[in-house]
Amino acid sequence: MKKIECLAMILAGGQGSRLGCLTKKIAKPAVPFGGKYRIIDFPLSNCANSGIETVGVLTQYRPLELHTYLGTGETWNLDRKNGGMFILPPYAREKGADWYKGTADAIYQNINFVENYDPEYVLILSGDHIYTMDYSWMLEEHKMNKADATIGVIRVPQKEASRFGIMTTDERGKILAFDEKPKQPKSDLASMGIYIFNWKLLKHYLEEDSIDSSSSHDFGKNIIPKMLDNKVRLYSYSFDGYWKDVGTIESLWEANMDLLKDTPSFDLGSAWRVYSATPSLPPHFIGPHAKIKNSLISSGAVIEGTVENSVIFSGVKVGANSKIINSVIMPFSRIAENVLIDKAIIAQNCEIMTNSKIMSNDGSVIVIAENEIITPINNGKKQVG
Amino acid sequence: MKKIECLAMILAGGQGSRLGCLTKKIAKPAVPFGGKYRIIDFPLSNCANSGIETVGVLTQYRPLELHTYLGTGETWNLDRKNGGMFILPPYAREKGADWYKGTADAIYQNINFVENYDPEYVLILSGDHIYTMDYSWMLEEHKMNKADATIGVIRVPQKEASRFGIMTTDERGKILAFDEKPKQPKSDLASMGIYIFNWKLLKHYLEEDSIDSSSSHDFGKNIIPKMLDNKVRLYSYSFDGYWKDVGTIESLWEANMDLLKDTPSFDLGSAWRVYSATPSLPPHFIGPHAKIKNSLISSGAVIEGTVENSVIFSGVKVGANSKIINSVIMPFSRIAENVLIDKAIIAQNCEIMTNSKIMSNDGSVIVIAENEIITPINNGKKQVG
Amino acid sequence: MNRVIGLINLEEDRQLIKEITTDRPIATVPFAGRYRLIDFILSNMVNSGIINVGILLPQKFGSVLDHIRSGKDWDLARRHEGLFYLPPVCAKNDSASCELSTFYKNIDFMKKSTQDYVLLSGGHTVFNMNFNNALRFHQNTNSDITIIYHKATHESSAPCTVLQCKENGLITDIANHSASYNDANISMGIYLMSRKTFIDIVEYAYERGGCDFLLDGIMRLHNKYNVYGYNYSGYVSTINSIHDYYKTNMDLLNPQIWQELFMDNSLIYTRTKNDIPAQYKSKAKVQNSLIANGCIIEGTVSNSILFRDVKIAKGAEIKNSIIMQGCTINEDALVENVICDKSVTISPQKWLKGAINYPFIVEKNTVI
Amino acid sequence: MNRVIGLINLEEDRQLIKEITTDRPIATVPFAGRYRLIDFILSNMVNSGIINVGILLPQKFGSVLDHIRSGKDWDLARRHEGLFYLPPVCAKNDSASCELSTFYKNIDFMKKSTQDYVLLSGGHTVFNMNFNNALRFHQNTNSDITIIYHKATHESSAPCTVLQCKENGLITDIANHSASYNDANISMGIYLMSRKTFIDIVEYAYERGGCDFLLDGIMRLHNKYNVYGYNYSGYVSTINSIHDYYKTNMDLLNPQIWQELFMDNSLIYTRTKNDIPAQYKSKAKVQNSLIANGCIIEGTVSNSILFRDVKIAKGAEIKNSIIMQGCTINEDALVENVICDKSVTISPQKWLKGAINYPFIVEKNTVI
Repeated sequence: MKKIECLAMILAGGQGSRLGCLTKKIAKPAVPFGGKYRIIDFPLSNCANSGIETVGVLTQYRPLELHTYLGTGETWNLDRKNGGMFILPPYAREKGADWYKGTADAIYQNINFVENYDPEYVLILSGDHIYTMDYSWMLEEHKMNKADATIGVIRVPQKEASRFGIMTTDERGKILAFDEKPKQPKSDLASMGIYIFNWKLLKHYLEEDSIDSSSSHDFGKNIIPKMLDNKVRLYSYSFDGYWKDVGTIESLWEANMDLLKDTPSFDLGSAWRVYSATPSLPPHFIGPHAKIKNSLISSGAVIEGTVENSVIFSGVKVGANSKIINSVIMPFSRIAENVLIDKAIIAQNCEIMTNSKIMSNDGSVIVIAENEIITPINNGKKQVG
Repeated sequence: MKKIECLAMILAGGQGSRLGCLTKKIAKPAVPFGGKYRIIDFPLSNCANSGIETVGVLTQYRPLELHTYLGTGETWNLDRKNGGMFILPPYAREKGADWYKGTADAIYQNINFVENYDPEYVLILSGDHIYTMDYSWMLEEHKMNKADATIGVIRVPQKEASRFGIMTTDERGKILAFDEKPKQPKSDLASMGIYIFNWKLLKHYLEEDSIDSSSSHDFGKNIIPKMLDNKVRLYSYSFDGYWKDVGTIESLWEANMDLLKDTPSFDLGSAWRVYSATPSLPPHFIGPHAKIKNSLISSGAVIEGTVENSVIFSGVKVGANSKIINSVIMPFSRIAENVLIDKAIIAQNCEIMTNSKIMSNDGSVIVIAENEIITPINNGKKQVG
Repeated sequence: MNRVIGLINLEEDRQLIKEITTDRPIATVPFAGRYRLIDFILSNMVNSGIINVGILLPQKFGSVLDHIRSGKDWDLARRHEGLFYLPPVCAKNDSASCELSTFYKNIDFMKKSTQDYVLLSGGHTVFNMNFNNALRFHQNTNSDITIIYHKATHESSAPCTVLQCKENGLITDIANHSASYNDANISMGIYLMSRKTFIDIVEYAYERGGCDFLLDGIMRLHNKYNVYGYNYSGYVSTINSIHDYYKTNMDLLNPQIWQELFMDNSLIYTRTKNDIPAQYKSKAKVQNSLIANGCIIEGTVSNSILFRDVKIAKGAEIKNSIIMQGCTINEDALVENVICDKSVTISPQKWLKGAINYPFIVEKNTVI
Repeated sequence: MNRVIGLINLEEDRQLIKEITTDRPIATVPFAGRYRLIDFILSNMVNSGIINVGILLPQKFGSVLDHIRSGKDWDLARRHEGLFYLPPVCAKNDSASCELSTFYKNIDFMKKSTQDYVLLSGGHTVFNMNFNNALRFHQNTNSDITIIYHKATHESSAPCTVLQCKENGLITDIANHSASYNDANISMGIYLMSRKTFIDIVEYAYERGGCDFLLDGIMRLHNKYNVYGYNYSGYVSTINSIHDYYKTNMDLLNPQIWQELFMDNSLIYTRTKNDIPAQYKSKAKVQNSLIANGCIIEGTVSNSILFRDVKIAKGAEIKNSIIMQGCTINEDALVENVICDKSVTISPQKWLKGAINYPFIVEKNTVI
């Protein structure tokens, strides 16, 4: 096969158990987002738009819906003759079979795949962040710094810093220290989980790590600290656009809300395209008595009631006199008449019967799992995973 | 998704350890065959030609090359919007992850996939047989017989019968007895490993089998005998075309030889298309002093020497004064000048140096593994497995 | 239905609808906020199980290739069979090409085909129909040619083809360019016949100087063949004029028709493009309208159809209008009873107003 | 090279090679046992990293669509960018369309494009070239327009475009329709320029009544622009006549040329079709020939090129010939110095013989 400069590997195998019932049947990267997207659309579109056309997607947990969605990669322009998108599940060898034991192990087990393309650099991404970013600029900086590895970083509020890998750098961005989820964060520079490595070096570290029985085979916990110990040239690449880890119900809800308002925090309509599979549905229909503001509405929806500050996916029905506020309604859920929904995430194909009321008392986000039927009787039912 | 009548599942996870060094790096269904094919081309083409356009391919062992070859399914016209080809590797669930423990278990673990399409019938195939067959006729017979399950059968020489699952049937094809690899075969009707089941019934048996700890989760060993015990309507469907299990080196070599001669036992050029990925290579070049007879030669090859009774794959080079007899030379292997090869299978990308001689003394088939370099010094080297 | 080959003829009398067909055939006129008219017949064929579809290109075929390309969006991009194009054959003397000569020039292809039947149709009718019942009807009668028709629901002077049928469906008379009356059997211009009959008619009619399949083929040979009519009772609208076009778009604001065409039956496919959900801002007021993805709405919209990527600025008001892809309606503009073709810009405070039965048409790329 | 848009112009003077171009442009003439001539320029563009290629369709474009379709086989079927077709614009008065008017009608498209450069080429040259060095040359000189040329290796009276270059590559004179002499700089008809320069030339030349990009554009504006020549030293053959066609096919029997064109550099892509390996039977005798997949050979073949699915029966003999796809040469026939177009059948015992410098051409579908 053709030698390529930079290949991307997207870690999409995690269960995302903090998303509760939203990931009972599907992998986290397949969770719907923003009216017509799924989370994995973001790293894949970023790759396509950055000119990276060889992408491995590492899957493990409940991949059927994810695999079906990924298809041939055509959605992201990644159905290429040379390269393109490859789904990389765990597999059996002559001597047996291994599941992916950690992020580093997943890449280690696919060294053969990477070697096929003999890349100079490998870009490691995760499948659960919402952002648009041109990786080619990061690669440029990596080359200019003559770095061995470059980590994407973003400033986070000091109080949240202990949830992330936190770095200390010199004025040129060279990384001096890296602490995974420190109790006392020394800075507010957090790792975005985006790494560029010189492949030869990474391969060496992966092989070494694979025989280290004490390792948990994780980039943040094992590979990066070991590289720092060995004085490898590690640089940071600062990103100051919108970036959000949607690993929890609250953050997933917030990220959806960030798309709304007259000037949204995250504007999907900016020049950078986020690709996603477009269903064959007609434009949505707004009924004669509907009222809609500060919302996103996708194709095939029928809105007869009121929608405010909400994200409505394809094929959703909202009946007359119903009111949807501060909520996310995922594809093909049907909201009958006279329903009130406030601050909720309704997963796909739910049916909310007439006169139901879905809102919490304590201000937390309510989640209704896929295919649920909610009647006025069980309507206080709170399902946060 | 759309309801479909009949869905096919191809078992392509086996290692094929009896193919020795040919399957060290690739799964058996990806082994090259017949000058430009791979074994999996046959069941996939049969599906496409039988009008079955929803096909699951169950993979497990070293699937990278197989997955890359399968790609989007476009080669077999199976890149469909509804249905098409799906690769189904083992996967993790909420409660952990399981490898495929047997042929029946592989289907059991993908019940969700099958249920998506809600088929009336499921066709189970294996990925290691060479034949062309119209499954729609078998399905017709299955329906006419009002059978619960139908097994494809072929008459085999009595002496070989103990290698197969052997059936006894009444005059209408109803199966009365089934013995998996019997020492004393009661008939010469062998199972071809092709099953049509009524999906609802099969699902029931798979679920029952999954909790039977004494079962080896195999169709031939467990599911079929249990169905017979329960007086389920099991019918046989007789096939009298060419069919060959290429599970061993000898049979793989024989099947290749069956393609040659003036009227070959198995004619690839018959009306029924076998699809395969076509490389972008020019027509092959026959040099001014070449001599070729009773052979198949594929694109991009350069033949300067003699080729008799052999199958030459794409991009193979045969130097002047070299002689290839009764052999199979897989893609891009280079045979230098003055080499003699007789009754051998040379895997991909080998280099056979000038003056080498590759032939066995005992009439068995010699195999050279992928990427080997053979010099006149190590040339007697025999590599059967 | 994979025993049927579909043929879509895009030659047409373009005079009827000229304002929005300067650069394209009627078949690729944008419709319903997202589609082109040809999407309906193409999707109907595919949803009926037809996997081999030929498109007779008109002279101005650029927009057809651009829209349909390989046929992938209709699942017709196949290694074997699938979509194929029949290029127009320029007649010697006049500039208009002629469907029979194109069929005749490509008759070898039809002769080699393995399908048993031919379903021939135009490309500018709006309907969602599965042809399998019509095929069964064709097989169960001794029909040589089956013409699919629908019942007229109102009188109209616009010319159409009216069929006289016996109770069993046998057609006794065909009147081309007739006026329509209530309950008349209006041909939908869809013909089902065996491949052999199709070839016989094309050869016979072309060799006798014919040009039109219906006039010179079926109508001249009416005595030789059993011609049957099959009644389709769903929603049907054939677009032959700007009036048809405007009215049919407005029909979609009837939820029953919208449901029937797009949601209840099989899906209507179209070229997929990347877009984002429609954005409603804080001052948006939208009622009784179809809104496509990619729209950004800050103003007021009622009884209208907005195609992809339309921007309605603050204070702007859209009423009873069809606004095609990429239009921008600026602050405080008023647009009523208007059809804006693609990429029109209306400047702030401009007022445009047509009549409800005579909409104002703004050409592609105009800035007002 | 994804900053370059490729344009392939299939308008040409078809008089030069008419026998095998009755129904197709030269660009889709079958070549080298498997390819069409256009495969070379298309593959070269793709292999150089160009992902946006426009094809100017000729009047007879059926075979072009049929061969290239969505561009998938060249990896040009993309959701964004990729392959696009520019339909021919019929001039009012004469039947031949004109490349400048087609460019001009599509100039909006070129204006909206995001690429920096345009690489314009014809579609009937056989070569395997990566354009990246030419682009670097273009960038490193102060070139406005770079014309790619090769050195003539022999004298010829066939008309071609001869360039006079200074040592640094600056072109001082362009002679169109010149005879060629040994070592002459023969233009390959490939022009590299900025998108802006391309648009300027098209607008200037078209608005002044021009038709030909070289004659009416570059040559008239030679004083305004710096025009440089870039010398390509690999194998080049432009097919302008049957003689060129025959000779270039025969060139491929030289293993060096076969290697250079198909194996040593990037691959040449073509429409993939399903076929089986060539079958050599017990009486086959084949020497110094190119044999495509799907052939069944029971007879004798020497110094010839057999396309896909050719059958050579027992006792038949083929010498110095080009036999295109699907031909059948029956028992004991003798075929020497012949070009058989597609699907020709030669009956048993027939003898056909042309001259080595004047091959006998048998038209498509003929039975002899």
